[in-house]
Amino acid sequence: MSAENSRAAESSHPTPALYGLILAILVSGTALTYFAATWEMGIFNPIVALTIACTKATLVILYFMHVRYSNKLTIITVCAGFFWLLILISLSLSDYLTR
Amino acid sequence: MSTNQTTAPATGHHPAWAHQFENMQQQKEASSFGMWVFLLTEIMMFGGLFTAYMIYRIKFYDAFVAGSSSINVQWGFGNTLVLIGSSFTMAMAVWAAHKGKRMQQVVYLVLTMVLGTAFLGVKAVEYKAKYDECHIPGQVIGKGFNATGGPGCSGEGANIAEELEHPKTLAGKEVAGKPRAAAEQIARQSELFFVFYFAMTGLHATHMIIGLGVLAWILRRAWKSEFGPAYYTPVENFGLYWHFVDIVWIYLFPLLYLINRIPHH
Amino acid sequence: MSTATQTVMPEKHYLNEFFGIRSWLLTKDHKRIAILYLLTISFFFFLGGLFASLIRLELLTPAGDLFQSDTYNKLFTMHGVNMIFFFLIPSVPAVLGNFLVPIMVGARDLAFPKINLLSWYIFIAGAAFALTALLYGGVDTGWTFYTPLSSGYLRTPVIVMGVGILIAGFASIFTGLNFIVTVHRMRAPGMTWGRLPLFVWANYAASLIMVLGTPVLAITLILLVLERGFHIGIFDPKLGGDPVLFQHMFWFYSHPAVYIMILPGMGVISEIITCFSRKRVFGYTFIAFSSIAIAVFGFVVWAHHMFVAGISTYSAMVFSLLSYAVAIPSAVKVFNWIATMYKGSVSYDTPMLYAFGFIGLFTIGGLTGLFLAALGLDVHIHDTYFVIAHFHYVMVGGMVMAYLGGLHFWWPKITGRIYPEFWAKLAALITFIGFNLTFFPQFILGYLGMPRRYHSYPEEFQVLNVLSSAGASILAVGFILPLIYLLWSLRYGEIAGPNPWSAKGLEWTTSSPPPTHNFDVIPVVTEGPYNYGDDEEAAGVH
Amino acid sequence: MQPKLPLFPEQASTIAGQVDSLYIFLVLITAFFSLLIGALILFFAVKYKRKPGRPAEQIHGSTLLEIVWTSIPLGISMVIFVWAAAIFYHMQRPPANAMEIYGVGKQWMWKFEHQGGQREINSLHVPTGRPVKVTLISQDVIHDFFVPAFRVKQDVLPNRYTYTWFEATKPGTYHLFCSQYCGTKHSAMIGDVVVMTPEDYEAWLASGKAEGSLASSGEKLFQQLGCATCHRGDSGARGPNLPGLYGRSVRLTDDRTVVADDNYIRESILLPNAKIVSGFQPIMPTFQGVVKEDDLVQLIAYIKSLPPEDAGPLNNRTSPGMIRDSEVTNIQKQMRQENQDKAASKPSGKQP
Ligand code: HEA
Ligand code: HEA
Ligand code: HEC
Ligand code: CUA
Ligand SMILES: [Cu+2]
Repeated sequence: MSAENSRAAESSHPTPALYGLILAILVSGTALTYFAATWEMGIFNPIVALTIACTKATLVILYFMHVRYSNKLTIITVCAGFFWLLILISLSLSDYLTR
Repeated sequence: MSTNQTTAPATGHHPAWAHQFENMQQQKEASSFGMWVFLLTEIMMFGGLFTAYMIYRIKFYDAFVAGSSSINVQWGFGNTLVLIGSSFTMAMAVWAAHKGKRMQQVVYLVLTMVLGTAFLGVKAVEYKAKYDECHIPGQVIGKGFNATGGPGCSGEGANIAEELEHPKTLAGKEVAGKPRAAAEQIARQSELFFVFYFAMTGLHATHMIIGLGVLAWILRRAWKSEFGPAYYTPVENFGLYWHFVDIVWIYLFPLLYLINRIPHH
Repeated sequence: MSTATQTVMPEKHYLNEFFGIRSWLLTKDHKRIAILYLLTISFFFFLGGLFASLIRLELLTPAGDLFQSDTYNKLFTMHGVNMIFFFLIPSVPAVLGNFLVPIMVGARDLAFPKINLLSWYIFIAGAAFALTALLYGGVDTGWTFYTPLSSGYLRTPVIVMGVGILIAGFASIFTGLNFIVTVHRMRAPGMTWGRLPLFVWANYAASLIMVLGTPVLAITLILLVLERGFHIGIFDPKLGGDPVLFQHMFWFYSHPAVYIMILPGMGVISEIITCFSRKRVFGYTFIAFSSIAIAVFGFVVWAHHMFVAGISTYSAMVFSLLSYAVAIPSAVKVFNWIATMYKGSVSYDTPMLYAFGFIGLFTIGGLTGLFLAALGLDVHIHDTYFVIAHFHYVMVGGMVMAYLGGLHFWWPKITGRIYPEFWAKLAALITFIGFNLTFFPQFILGYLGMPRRYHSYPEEFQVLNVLSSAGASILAVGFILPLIYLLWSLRYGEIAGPNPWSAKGLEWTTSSPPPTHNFDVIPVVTEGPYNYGDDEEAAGVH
Repeated sequence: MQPKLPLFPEQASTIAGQVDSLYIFLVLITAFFSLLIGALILFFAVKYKRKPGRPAEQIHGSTLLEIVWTSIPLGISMVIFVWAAAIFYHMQRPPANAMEIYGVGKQWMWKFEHQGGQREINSLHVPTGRPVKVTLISQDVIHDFFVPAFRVKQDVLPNRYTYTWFEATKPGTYHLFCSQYCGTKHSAMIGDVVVMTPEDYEAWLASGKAEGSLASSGEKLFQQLGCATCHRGDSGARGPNLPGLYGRSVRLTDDRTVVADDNYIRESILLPNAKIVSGFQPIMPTFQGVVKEDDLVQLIAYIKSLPPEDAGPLNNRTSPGMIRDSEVTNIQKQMRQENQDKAASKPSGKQP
């Protein structure tokens, strides 16, 4: 197809060492979430938990799922998924939080 | 419309090459993009559940905390590690396929399978515990939902109401237990938490089971040396699916197990 | 066009290359799968039409004297479910889209032919559930399945029906997925985005909705089935659930779904108008992007179905405002079509008649959508016949007309034969008249306050109801006629030749019917779509 | 009498005229665009009918035109939006002096209760010239209160109160429809709205046999159900003192504040522990399954009828911390006992 698409796909791939590093970060992220939940932070508890979860998810998407190394279309697809999810959640909540 | 004609430039005849594609490159790109679009639908499917969860969690916060605290966080924590591990082995399997290392690929796939099965095993243990505790929503399965100490409902956290009645120390402060009426009300409402607990982990587990089935098929093909640097799209696409299921769990763990785990005695 | 008579059928094409029932049931050819879908949804259309006829029969008299009220409730539910999920949603995409999208982008097939076949089987499985529910007496939830009525109160096979729709939803997801990937990855050399036919753009936009919206319907139905099956309160207030949440989740899919039901039709109209005006389309980019805009904006207006359902005043206002945003791209399309006719060379072939019908009726239907999106006004007309009239104008007057127009337009391509022109024109005319007589009175009924889903009604509404029922009987004739003459033409129709309309577009460059792999060699595209004009004189088309 | 084929329902409320004006405006717009488009199609079809020797003239488009036909509809629709939103806003906010009527919907009938205690089934009597606020609740599924002559419609939910209001202008009898599909006899869930002059209305009220006003029935219930044991004015009360509660904002234990409206009071009775008033213990037992929707309506009417005793500081109707934690269990035991006694003496309403 168009040159732009085929360009990046093959060129670089992450190495096992990088995978190992990601694994280590993910494991420590999990531990961190757990400890964060045992800390009284009020409203920040869920925020911290979700921030860590999002970071972990992003790492998985970027490295394990190779999005970092793939074409724009894939990136747009991923972003669209989260964008639509955001529409669903935020507009539903817009009703519940203003009733 | 005037059209020039070219002859189809089929680059080599790989056995996996499907007629509708011009070449393997196009086939690979189409399959991988197809997988991503499929994952898009998955995001929205889980998204519906997350939305409903979010709304009820805001509305019945106490009940969600009570329900969440009654499930065993160790199992959930361990399972998170197991699943992350399986994601890692899966990524390695794709890497091995890409590098054409057949034996490594097979080993990593087997490891992924073992970890995935372990995850489901733990899940089964957890479900069993919930069953014994009468925490399965509705009045159809087992003895029916009962979080206020029903007969024959055993398990440490089975009686959520009683749990709530105990006075406790929260971050150093003495906090009175909930009066019976309040405790019972919250315990009853925690059924809604368990609805989401089972719906979300259940849908996730269904994905795992389907995933393991596909994995077995991939493993077979890997064993028969069907994948190599030239063609490993199925491994790669399955990897995407598997990582997605992992990501869902990354969210489920804090949302279901860790709503509020501030220690108390 | 008279040259068509001399042409002969190609020796080998997708219809005669393989024979036997197996060659159909195991086919991976997108064209054959389109035919399978055509047969299936035609069945459901007439079934739904049968229910509609019974509804109109009951409503002839104010007293509910023909059927029991439960029976009537089942009738409109089965009518709505059949028509929406088993006819209109798959209509243009799964039949015409399936047949044409690969050819139009210059591919040999869709990206995933097996998934395409699978989608048809899934559809059949869903249909089997729906028909089972029907055999067990049918369900009476209304096509909207509102809780807690559907989950806790009715004693009909709601679960079976819910599962049927759930399954059929996946068929739609797979069709959408296939289209998206095909459009992105399978375009012939030179087929840039700016050269894609507008029909492809429209189906692409509809596919986005299928892929992003349908899963939410799936999970909503799963929750509904769980609630009903296990007596757990998710939407049922008895356990603290919120029935309005069901509505949010249902409409998050079902509003965008109405654009699944119109976008592909709009694509058909763009093809027909250009061909029979022999003109390039006016404002290509604007029509193309308005499809995408409709698909995207369509996702942020869903609560306009819930203005009086107990949502907050604030969010009602937000959703109303956004509903107007989604109306603008539709307006853009309408004006561009009209402008395309300007200084064209217009002929009145049947597809063009349907296109005229579409533009007029869709305009009325769409503009009455503005009434419904208007907060203070919707309070009065919500859940009245005004809504019924609105959506039949857009769905029957719009999409069904477009579907029929498209079916006639591409019939020569699909079957290799031409339908009888006289009968076709007559049917189009009858449909137009019957349609307006059926549904125009319903606007007035609605404003007068006649609620929908009423089995009996106060006497003062009778005159308008009789008019409507009379119209429906005319409409029925208009729909049965094509069934007859299209079947007839399969055997006796004139042989069409590759391009009976002298139309532009890759689909007209192959033989009719096309060969199994569409093109002997993949074409290289060197020009935009609708390039009517430059070679017009030379080709001797008048 | 009505003409044979009317186009509008009777205009019998103050809002009806406004809604109709907006409707007519929209009809005109629709007529304009439909005729314009219909006429253009016909005109182009005839004028540019295919003729040998006159090929089509190719035009690609015009950005200017696109801008025009994007912005004109946009402008028109914004006018519609603002106009309609203004009417809606007005509809959503009952005037403070509105007379209150409670409506309960159930499969398949309507029940209304007037402040004076008059009850009616499938009919609703209202006076002209006075805003009437109808507070609605359903006992089972979702219904919808629809009076075409007033141009009002509101879904009736099973889990919380919804409201609608109108001011009738013209005596007469009008349709009341249930316009949310609610099962078998949805189309039979209809009734009459009888609009009367204020004098006739007073006479009607007087003739109706009421067992006492809503508030007074509510007061009786308040005593019977034992609410008064906790909700008292004296300093030893275990629950907050209720006079003056309605419409005030209440501070909760988690520092949120909520306005005490009908839904809040309803929730306080059915799910007392959902929102705990700051300074109190969550000891109030639930009355779910004990009080029916009709009773709730009366209780709420009673609580609303209590005048504010004095303009005390917000929420400080009794001083907080009246009960020591150690007392809680005892109180609860006592409460449960009392409730059981009561349940034994009087068969309560059906469990849902
Ligand atoms: C094909 C299906 C389809 C389509 C395309 C539409 C299009 C639109 N619909 Fe419709 N609708 C339905 C199918 C559809 N609808 C169905 C099935 C229901 C009922 C469901 C149920 O309850 O059972 C419904 C119900 C419905 C409601 C809820 C009513 C109620 O229950 O109270 C509303 C409210 O806002 C609405 C609005 C709109 C709007 C604003 C558009 C717009 O997209 C229309 C845009 C088009 C135009 C505006 C016309 C062209 C423009 C011009 C000619 C230029 C002039 C334009 C301006 C001045 C702006 N629709
Ligand atoms: C694609 C969508 C679609 C289509 C095409 C139609 C087509 C028609 N519809 Fe329907 N309709 C809906 C979608 C659709 N409808 C929906 C979603 C609802 C809401 C349901 C709900 O409230 O839940 C509804 C509701 C609805 C009502 C309101 C019922 C009520 O609220 O009480 C009415 C009433 O007049 C009606 C009439 C008609 C008529 C006369 C046609 C005509 O156009 C039909 C004409 C076709 C025929 C007449 C077929 C001809 C064939 C035969 C008669 C013979 C059959 C024989 C064989 C099987 C061989 N429809
Ligand atoms: C055991 C004592 C007790 C009984 C009996 C009781 N309540 Fe209460 N009620 C309380 C307490 C304590 C609170 C404050 C804590 C809370 O919000 O739950 C309260 C709160 C309320 C509130 C909210 C008041 C505010 O200030 O916001 C209302 C309304 C109410 N009760 C009504 C009733 C009604 C009506 C009944 C009888 C049907 C009743 N109560 C019976 C103890 C009781
Ligand atoms: Cu009650 Cu319809
Ligand atoms: Cu809509």
